[in-house]
Amino acid sequence: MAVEKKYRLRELMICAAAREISDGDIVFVGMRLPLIAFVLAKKVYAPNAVGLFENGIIRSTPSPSLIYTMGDTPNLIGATHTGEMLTVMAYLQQGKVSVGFLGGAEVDRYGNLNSTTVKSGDNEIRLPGSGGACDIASLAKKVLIIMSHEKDRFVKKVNYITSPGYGDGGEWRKSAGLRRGGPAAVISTKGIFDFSPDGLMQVRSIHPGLTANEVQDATGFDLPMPNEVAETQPPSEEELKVIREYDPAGFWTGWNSKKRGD
Amino acid sequence: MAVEKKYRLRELMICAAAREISDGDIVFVGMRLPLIAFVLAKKVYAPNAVGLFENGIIRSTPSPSLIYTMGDTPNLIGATHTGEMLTVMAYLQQGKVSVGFLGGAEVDRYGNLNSTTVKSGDNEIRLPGSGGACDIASLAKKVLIIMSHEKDRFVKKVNYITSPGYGDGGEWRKSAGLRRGGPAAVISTKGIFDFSPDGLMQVRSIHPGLTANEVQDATGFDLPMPNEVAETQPPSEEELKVIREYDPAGFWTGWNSKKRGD
Amino acid sequence: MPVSKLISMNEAIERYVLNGSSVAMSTFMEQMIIYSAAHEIIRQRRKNLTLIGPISDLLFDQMIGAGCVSEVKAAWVGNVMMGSAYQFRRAVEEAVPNKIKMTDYSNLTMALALHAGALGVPFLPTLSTLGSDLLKENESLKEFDSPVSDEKLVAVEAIIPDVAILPVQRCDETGNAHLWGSLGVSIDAAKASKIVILVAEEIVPPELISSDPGRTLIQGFQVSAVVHEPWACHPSPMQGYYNRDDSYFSEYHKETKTRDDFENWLGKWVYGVENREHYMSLLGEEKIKSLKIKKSALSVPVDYGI
Amino acid sequence: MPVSKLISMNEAIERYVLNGSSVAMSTFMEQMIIYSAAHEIIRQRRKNLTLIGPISDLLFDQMIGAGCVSEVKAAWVGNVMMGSAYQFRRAVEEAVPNKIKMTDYSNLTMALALHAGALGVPFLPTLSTLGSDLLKENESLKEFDSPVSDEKLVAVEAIIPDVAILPVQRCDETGNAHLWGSLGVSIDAAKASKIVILVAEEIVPPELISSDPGRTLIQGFQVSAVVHEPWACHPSPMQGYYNRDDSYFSEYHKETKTRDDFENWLGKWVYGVENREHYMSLLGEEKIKSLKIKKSALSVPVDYGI
Repeated sequence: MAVEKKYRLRELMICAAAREISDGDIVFVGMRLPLIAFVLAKKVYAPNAVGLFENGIIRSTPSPSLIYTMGDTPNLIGATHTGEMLTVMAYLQQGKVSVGFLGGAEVDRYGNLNSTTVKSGDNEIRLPGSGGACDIASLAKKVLIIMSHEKDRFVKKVNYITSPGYGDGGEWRKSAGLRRGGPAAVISTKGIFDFSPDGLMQVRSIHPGLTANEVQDATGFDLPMPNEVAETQPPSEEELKVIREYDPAGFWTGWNSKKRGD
Repeated sequence: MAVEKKYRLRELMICAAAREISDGDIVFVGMRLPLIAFVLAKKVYAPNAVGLFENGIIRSTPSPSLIYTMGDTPNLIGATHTGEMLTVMAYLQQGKVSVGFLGGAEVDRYGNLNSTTVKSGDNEIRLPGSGGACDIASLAKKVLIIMSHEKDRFVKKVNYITSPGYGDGGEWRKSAGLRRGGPAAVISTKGIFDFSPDGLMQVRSIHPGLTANEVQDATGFDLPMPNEVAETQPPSEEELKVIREYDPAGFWTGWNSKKRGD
Repeated sequence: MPVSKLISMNEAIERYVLNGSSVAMSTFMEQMIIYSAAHEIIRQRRKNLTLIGPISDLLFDQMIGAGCVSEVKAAWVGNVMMGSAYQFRRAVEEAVPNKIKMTDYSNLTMALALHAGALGVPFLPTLSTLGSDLLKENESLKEFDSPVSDEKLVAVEAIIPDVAILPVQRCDETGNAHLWGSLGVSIDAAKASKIVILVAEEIVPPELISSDPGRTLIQGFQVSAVVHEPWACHPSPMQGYYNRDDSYFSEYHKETKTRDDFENWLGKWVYGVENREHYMSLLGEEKIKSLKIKKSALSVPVDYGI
Repeated sequence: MPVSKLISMNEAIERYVLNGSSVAMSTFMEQMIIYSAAHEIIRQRRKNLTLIGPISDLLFDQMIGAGCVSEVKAAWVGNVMMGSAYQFRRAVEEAVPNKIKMTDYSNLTMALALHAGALGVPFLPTLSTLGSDLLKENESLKEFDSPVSDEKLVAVEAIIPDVAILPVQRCDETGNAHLWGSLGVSIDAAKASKIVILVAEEIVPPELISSDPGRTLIQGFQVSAVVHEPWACHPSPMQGYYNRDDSYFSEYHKETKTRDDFENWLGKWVYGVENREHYMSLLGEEKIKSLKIKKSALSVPVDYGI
């Protein structure tokens, strides 16, 4: 427990995400935490992983310096390929992408995601929209969801299905015509969750320092909980070193900001 | 008549083809005679014409030296674009191509072309096939057919429709689903032919030195003939100069070979 | 000799972007976003535009806030670094400054809609969006049965924009253009659109362009107008010329939260500006210097020799 | 460190081209036709191959004559400069040396079949081939009604070749490749195929390739094997390296008219040859010198700097 309190929640989430990437995987890299998860995976777990960026960039190495958007100039330096969006989207549609990362404003118990429009009382709040999220949810072999864990974001039923998870469970994906995929895990600010064969979200592990009740209280639906709940493995020294070297100012992780505790 | 007997039939045909290209046209350039027709048109009639080659080359200037196939290295020098076949085929499918040139082993009275398989007695002779011919016949705004004029090549009905003309006439193209195009003219070794509103081949002009009867005798179907048949305009000095400068050895035109009279 | 297509941005917008036009912009995604054209469109007070692009970053937000837009066909509208964009939200949620219709695409379906236009077919099939609410609500996405297999597919209807406005690193005066970096859906947008306006960082001799015909991803015969305007994409980056102005995005986020704030911003950075040269002088030499690329990274040439 | 994929042509064919495989070759059209691979396939006496490619020039003729082929899916099989190719004719007309099934495509429908494979969809729509006998006789072309408009269209079924064998000008040891010139359908063939074998004129350091990621049209992660074999495409040209051996095509036409003549030709130029190096020594230094490019024409670099 030497590193306890020495890491930020976002760093823990990055580590959890990176550990889901296997060597040789073709990864659809999103911005923010998944970007750093890809860097971490490349350096520690999956040296031969390939990263696809939806603007048309393919990388076999992390970008030489931190980027704020995937279109930032350092993201082209040393790239394997730079070109059209359809080139990378075609690999996704072919089924060659092992892992894609998604976030959203709302997730429901079946792993459906909403990043389009949410209700706030009588009002509707317009969010930016799908981007490539719906495509990744439809076409990647495996989807990892990264979310802030709050009661009004972990909801019974999403207001709008931007990115289909398991629909309303069972054989829903197949009957909708989706050939593969679905969410494999949710990495939230409170724990890691996976899905039952019926497509229902369940607890895999809870982050250090939290109780099962606290997690359930922050969730808008019943979370199946094993009798003995595992604790999420905290970041190792090696993992933290890689993360902090890549984002020294803590722009994405906040690790060296004054405000602690996310 | 100063240049009479001073040109080859193929040179006359090249001139007739070149005169069908208007300035600014986007031309689907085939090999052999159409290649030189494009060069001639660029230099004399249509300085802003653009040439598309189906291997993925786009040229706004003729190639600096004679080529034997469109993939020859000089065809890339000074090219406007070199890349994928689909790039040029897409322009064709969009309807941006003004003129495409076609040949074939057989043509029938409705301008249907066969370059796939012909009957010879009881046997079937296999020809190389469509290449891009079927696409040009389906998709160009206007098709020009260049053929050697023989009785067993100008036939009542082609053995196989490789490149659709007017089918069996009337509204056939429309009912087949073809949105545009069709053959505008046939430039043969004996004359120039166009098509009636019903899609039937008819005489426009006969090459110098030939009679209407000679042309009809070399044709496997009745050719509607006007009372007074025009004579094809022979090549001008300027036209011949351009042709011979581009193909000085007469590889495609045979102009300086010992054997005369095609 | 081919005729030069060089005209000013003012003239290009006046001639080709009309009230009611559908315009493909921001087709490169996060790089090479053509802000200078957006600002000129705002200054010329165009109305009822339909904006087309997968991801707009702030460009759509500015045009929507200025009242130029009645419809958006896009996959994502916001501030890529900061999240929400306030003018877009206000237009959708409160019809301020006017109501807009938002038609939601995913990135792939937007790419395919333009690819269909580029290929000259009425639609292209995809396996994406099945089971999603995009499929339910976007009328240009339609479920159908595959004619060659026992599968459900989605038909993405072709989009043929009236105009595409595309920044390029370099081109000749007739619009044969070299461009490189992440291209997003720009090449298909150029092919699909009825009118193409190029905005070039550099105008170069035709011989330079034809030294590498494999890089001429947009060909002159597709192009109606060429505008020569360096730094036209600030604050977004242009590979090989200038980097992203990161602080702009967080400042814009703060400075345009309320409608009044946005109007002030618009007065200062758009209406109060004559043209791109004037804009660059307001930006200031120090800022420009800080964004300019510091270190060249030239491609190793290839040989087209014979 | 990524693992090198360099192996010999002999090994690549032995490992990846099996009896019954479907193989995409000649995808560049008239340039960069991979004769060395065809000859190695003939030497290893593969049977029942399905050959896929829009236009084959003489490569398909040689493989058909050698008895390696049971099916051809193509738009054009012949001698581009001279017309007919005799082995192809003999196989179709007289089943010599064996019967082959010929499935006729047009260039566009072949391009779309591979593009569909590359895009991961079961088919792509086209406006071409309507009313033709290709549509009637090729079962992979199917008329259907557009789901978004009142139009007839043709569905071109996806082709997913077992193997694509593709020459490239230069690549690194893991298969990140720069290629230029007329590319035909090669990029889609690489994406659509299950196995990709690259045959490189030059093996270069990864840094050279990544100096121009826009030219890396085939990416290493798609590639199973890299063969280093200069002049692998003779007698067809490779832009920037060697020109077309025009006389070869007329001589082959004369020398392979009868079956006996072809067998002699095969003995001399394929069975009597050990590998590409041996072939080049038979070709002779003078010929090689005459075909080698005489004058470089280097592309003007672009800047990826930051």
